[in-house]
Amino acid sequence: MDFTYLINELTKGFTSFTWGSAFMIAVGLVLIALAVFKEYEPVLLLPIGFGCVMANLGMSADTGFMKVIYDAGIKTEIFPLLIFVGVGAMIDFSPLLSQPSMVLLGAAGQFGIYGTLLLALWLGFPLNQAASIGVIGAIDGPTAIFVGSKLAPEILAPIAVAAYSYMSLIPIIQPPIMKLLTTRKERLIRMEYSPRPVSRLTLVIFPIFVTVIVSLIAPDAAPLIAALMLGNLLRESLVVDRLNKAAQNEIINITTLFLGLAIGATMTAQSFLNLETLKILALGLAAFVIDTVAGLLFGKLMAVVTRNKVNPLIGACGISAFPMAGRLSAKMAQDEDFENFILMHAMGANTAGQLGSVIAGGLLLALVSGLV
Amino acid sequence: MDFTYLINELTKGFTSFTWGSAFMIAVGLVLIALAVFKEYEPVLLLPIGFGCVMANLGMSADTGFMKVIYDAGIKTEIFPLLIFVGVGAMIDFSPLLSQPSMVLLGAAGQFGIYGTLLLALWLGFPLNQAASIGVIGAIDGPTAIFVGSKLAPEILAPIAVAAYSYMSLIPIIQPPIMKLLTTRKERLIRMEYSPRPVSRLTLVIFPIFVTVIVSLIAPDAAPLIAALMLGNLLRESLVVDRLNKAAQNEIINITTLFLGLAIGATMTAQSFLNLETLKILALGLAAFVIDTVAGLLFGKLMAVVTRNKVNPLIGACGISAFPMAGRLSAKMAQDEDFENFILMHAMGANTAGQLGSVIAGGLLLALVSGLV
Amino acid sequence: MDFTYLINELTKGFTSFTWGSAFMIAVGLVLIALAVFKEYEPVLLLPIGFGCVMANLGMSADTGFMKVIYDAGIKTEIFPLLIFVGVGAMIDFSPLLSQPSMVLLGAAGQFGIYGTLLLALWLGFPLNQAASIGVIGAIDGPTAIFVGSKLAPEILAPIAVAAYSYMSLIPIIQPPIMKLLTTRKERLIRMEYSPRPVSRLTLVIFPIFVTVIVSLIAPDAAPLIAALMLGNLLRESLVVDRLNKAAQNEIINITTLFLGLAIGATMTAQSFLNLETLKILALGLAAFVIDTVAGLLFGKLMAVVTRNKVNPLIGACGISAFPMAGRLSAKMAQDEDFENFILMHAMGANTAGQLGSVIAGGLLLALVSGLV
Amino acid sequence: MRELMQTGWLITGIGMGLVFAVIIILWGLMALLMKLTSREKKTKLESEAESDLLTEMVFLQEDQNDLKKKAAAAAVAIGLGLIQDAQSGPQINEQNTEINAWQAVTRARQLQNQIIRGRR
Amino acid sequence: MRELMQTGWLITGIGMGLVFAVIIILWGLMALLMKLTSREKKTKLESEAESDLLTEMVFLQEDQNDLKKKAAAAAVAIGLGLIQDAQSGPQINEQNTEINAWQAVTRARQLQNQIIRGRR
Amino acid sequence: MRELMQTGWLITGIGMGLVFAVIIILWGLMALLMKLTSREKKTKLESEAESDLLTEMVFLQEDQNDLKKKAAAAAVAIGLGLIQDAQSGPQINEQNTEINAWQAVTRARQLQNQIIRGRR
Ligand code: NA
Ligand code: NA
Ligand code: NA
Repeated sequence: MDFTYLINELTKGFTSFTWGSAFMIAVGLVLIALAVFKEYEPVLLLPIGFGCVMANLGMSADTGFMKVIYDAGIKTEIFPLLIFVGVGAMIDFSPLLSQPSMVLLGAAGQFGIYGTLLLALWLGFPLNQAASIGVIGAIDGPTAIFVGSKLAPEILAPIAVAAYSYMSLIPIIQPPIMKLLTTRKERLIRMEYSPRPVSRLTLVIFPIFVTVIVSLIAPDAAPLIAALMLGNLLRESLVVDRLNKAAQNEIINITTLFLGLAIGATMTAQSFLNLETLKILALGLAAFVIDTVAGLLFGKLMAVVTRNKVNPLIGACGISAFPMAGRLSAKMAQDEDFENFILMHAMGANTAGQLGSVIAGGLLLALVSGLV
Repeated sequence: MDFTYLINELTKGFTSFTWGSAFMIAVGLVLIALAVFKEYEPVLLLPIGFGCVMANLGMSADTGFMKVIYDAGIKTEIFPLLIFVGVGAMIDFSPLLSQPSMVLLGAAGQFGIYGTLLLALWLGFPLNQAASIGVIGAIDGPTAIFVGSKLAPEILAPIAVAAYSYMSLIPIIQPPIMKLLTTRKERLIRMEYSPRPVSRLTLVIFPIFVTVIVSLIAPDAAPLIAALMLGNLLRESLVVDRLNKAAQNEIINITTLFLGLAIGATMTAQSFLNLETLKILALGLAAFVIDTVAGLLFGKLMAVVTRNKVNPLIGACGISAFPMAGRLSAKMAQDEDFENFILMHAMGANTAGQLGSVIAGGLLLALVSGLV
Repeated sequence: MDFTYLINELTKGFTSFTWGSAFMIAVGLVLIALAVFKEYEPVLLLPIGFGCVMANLGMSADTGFMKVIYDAGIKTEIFPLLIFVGVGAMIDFSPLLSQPSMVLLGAAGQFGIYGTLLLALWLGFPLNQAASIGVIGAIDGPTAIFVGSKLAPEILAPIAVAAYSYMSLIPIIQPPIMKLLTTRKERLIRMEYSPRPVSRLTLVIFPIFVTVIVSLIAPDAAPLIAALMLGNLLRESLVVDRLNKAAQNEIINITTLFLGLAIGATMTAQSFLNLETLKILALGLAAFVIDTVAGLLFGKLMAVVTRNKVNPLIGACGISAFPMAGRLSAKMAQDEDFENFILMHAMGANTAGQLGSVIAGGLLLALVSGLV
Repeated sequence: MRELMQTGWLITGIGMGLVFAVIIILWGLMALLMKLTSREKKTKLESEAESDLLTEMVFLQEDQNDLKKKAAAAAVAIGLGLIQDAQSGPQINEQNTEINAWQAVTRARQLQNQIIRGRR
Repeated sequence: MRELMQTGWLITGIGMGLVFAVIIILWGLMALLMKLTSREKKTKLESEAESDLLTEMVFLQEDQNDLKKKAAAAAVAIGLGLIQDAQSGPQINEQNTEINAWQAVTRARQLQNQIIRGRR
Repeated sequence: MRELMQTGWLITGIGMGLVFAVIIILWGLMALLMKLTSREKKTKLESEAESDLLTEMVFLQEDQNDLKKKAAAAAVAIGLGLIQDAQSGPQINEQNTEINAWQAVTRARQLQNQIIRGRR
């Protein structure tokens, strides 16, 4: 009988526990607290936080059952794609289709990706990591995880954490920028809303055409756009109610739980507690700010071009962050004038941002794979 | 910096796109249109069609995330079996149990399997492929995929597409044959329906006994019959409501979506666009016709033997294609005489066809494995 | 053409069928009958029974699709953990939190683990097998499967079958012991129930703290306790209703079905029909008895210490077997006195037993890994 | 080629022969099963109802929400007389006492279909 | 370093250029789609309702329970006037005839939000 | 053999000792937790209701169907007085003001069980 081994075995929980582990558990607890008591994106921050706690209690994504989940879902890219099938099934593109020009705002809200990439390069990150950090500026979880896990899996955890944490902080990050960059007069602009009816045929054709066009021009974005548009087709076809419900419920709920846990389980003290992580978190914030600024400036441009028929606030929805950003812009307009309802326009710009983010993420992947 | 590579990377979507890809995307769009606007088996044709579109935009089952899904579900045989668990949970065998002689029609409706096998051999297909093509005549998706993926995975896509497309066309394929082969007098035959009550004990014992007997006689059909009967036992046991609902909802819905996508993702231009595919599609149609003819002739035989107590129309339900074929026969009888209700008899023959198809598929697998 | 091979192929179902197979199929049928007609843990005994039938018809966990399921769920430890996520989401710890001293009963109810280990050693089992048999005394399916599959996968089937079968027989096993060891006067003891309100903060903090503490002291129990407490956190956080429902429905239902089938599929005649199995089944029963006796004696001790403020019957709930044991104790008390409601105290002790079982299982794993 | 066709005919003969053999065995089994259990009076409908009660008792405490839903749905359905209609699918046992009930329901559904078809 | 930054600027230029290019193509596609299908009168709401009927017919026999639930829920919702409120989300088609209806509903929700916010 | 049994007794001693140790630590933790949070007045029921409201707000636009169902179910349940009964499971907080309520409900359920058992 080997008592030394026995004692090691019985105390291994403590001997492998470090100050770093304790700190990271505290980080996990903060994420959980934000989820539970502040309701900041709880369906993601709670699993990420719990995964982080587990990772620093010996259950990291490098070993055991969490590795099984990580390998099955993140390495294969399946989890972000399944989430996109569910998200697609929840998106209504008719506000966008009835006002096609709104789609431009979805392009403007992607400047943060490249601005952050440049900042990251300037701070000394190699190109693949800089691009992965930049993709936080897509402000869309599945896109960030899909691109990040392909270009720089070693920094996937901080990227995902930044993406989801700041996304949950949108109601805190965006308003000051929106007030700073727009005048009260601009915020008071009312937008006409006499939507053209969107036929079922249009709603069915749209996701298919988008899949074909985006897959041809940005083939690296093909899986993301195909998953998103498959979900939307399930929704708009109106003939596969069972599949539509499965996408919006079972598939997205189960995947979200395990995606969150798996991301959290990569947040071990060894891999997370370093200066790079802090830099990435700072750059992520920059990405959100640059995106919002670019979106608002483009919104102001549209206001000028259309002679005040566009409220610049909806520029801030082009960043993606569907559907929070859309609601926030509408709320900001109402805070100035209780009778000013721009929600439909904001949702149009917001869904455009969703499309723009996926396209920009795919193009970035192609460009960087081509240059690294 | 390698600009040539960059340009290649950015244009790879177009350079790898061929006329064949365009044609196959059009095929995918036709399948989607049939699903959405004609409601022909939409839960399967829509995913297959979308999978076909994806396959020809670079997301085929040979690579990336679709390969992950294909390998996890089709190669392991898991998907067709899971679908059978759900189908079993949806089948009520009591119409069959209260009229056991109906089960004979489930044997007659399998001649199409062997007729098509002979035709395929005659057209020059090797035995394994001929048998796989023949199994389209099982007129049952999971059986066709299960047998086809074991005997000739290289032609699985056209087999699955034929099986599901023609199944959705049953209301167009069968009626002319039914009218041609039966007289108005025969179609007017009313069938007595005084069902003996089927006890719960019978309904519980039946799936278990079928599993044991079929597994012994046709061990290659064992997984299929076991999955089907497991689902039915979950249903009839009345004590595992949670599992029964999971089988009828979560399990079958999620599997159906991914099975369809995975099958569709094998339909690349390279593998699908050739003369063989056309032959297989033609042979598949033959299989449906031969099955229906054989079923109807056997129905007429039963009408003679029973002295016009059996309406020959229910012979057409023995082909399987549960539950469409059953409803169609009942509808045909009512079209002649509004007060003639043979739905219960038709459903009995139809569930018998389901059993017969699985048994015939398993026996075919054994015979061909033994002879190849 | 090779006729010998053909005949072999067509008769292989019968030639590989033995008296042992027939006997084991009968065992499977008995399990199914217990599930269907006696409603003894039907959601587990029905799949286990059907898996057993399948295993002895050529569909065992050693080959084909059942091996795929076994490898994906049992070898990776994922299935018991997923079930625990669902169980955790169903447990309400507030009865325990409002009467913390009840937790002691959860420790007392684990003596059966070690008593059985000693008996098994005495009967000649090697240490790893003896410990696996002992863990039947955890009286908790996922814990038994988790520990058993790590220490002695070769005897996992009888362990799981014993665990679930006896658990379903709790209403038959416990009452005579309870009557034997307690006096009528003891059973009549009424327990005060003026619960302190349990705040939401407490309910949220509790699962996290338990995860941290248990993972540090008994790291081998970490995955089990983390899964259980993750589920409970999903429940008590009140902000992730989608994930909570997914855990309580989709996740646990699907997993339960496949876990049962996979366990049943290991019950082939070769591996199950031997003297060891009989010994394990007998030892499993001993484990249940020893657990109950120890729990009741500790309950009597608490009655003495608290001067008859604790009804010893609730000691029998410390064995785990959540939630049957808790309900049974409450029922026993009411059978003596219709107005004596101790359900809340019983559920407190019962949830304590759930915690105790996981902790004891993890410690056992550590001790035996350290000594083998 | 000729040999292959011969093999094909052989497979067809053995295959269809075996299919009929298995199906005839199933026929016998089903007839036997029905004969053996015909004494049992309890129909599926009754036992189902009873079992539902038991199930609901068992799950009373775990699935409060679910139960609540079921109860609410059932209450409404009863109130609106919907249950009668909704259960008239291919399960035959509900109607096993009178043929007229089955025929009546079937005709009603048929009429309904025609109405909807007309709309289409 | 300098070279890397140059690469970065290059990527930025090409990347944002292509994003705008793709988005402008989508704009054209969407405008074209809306133009081509504008003749079609049928709105989504109507076809949805019709399709629901058909779907329910098709699934009548498989999904009795589900149908029963839907029917019960619908009945209650109608009775309580809930459908009007529940469907007033971001789907615009319901309100496409009168702007006032949309504004009215939106304001009502806004008031409701304020009440709840006040509670918080 | 003897040595193995000795090991067994050792494992038993250490194992049960550690189980009790961990459980006693949990006891302390729980007592401490209850003490620290006892000042917080808000009970679970209240916060649950409030949170539900918030959740429904957040998901208002995504889950219209779901909301509709919930609303309908809730309406019916209230109407029929089912909510009271359905929530009377092992969650104790609803009854934390009066013991009588708990006992009354428990007795009612007990009677109900007896009735059903009688039927069986
Ligand atoms: Na963006
Ligand atoms: Na067939
Ligand atoms: Na225990």
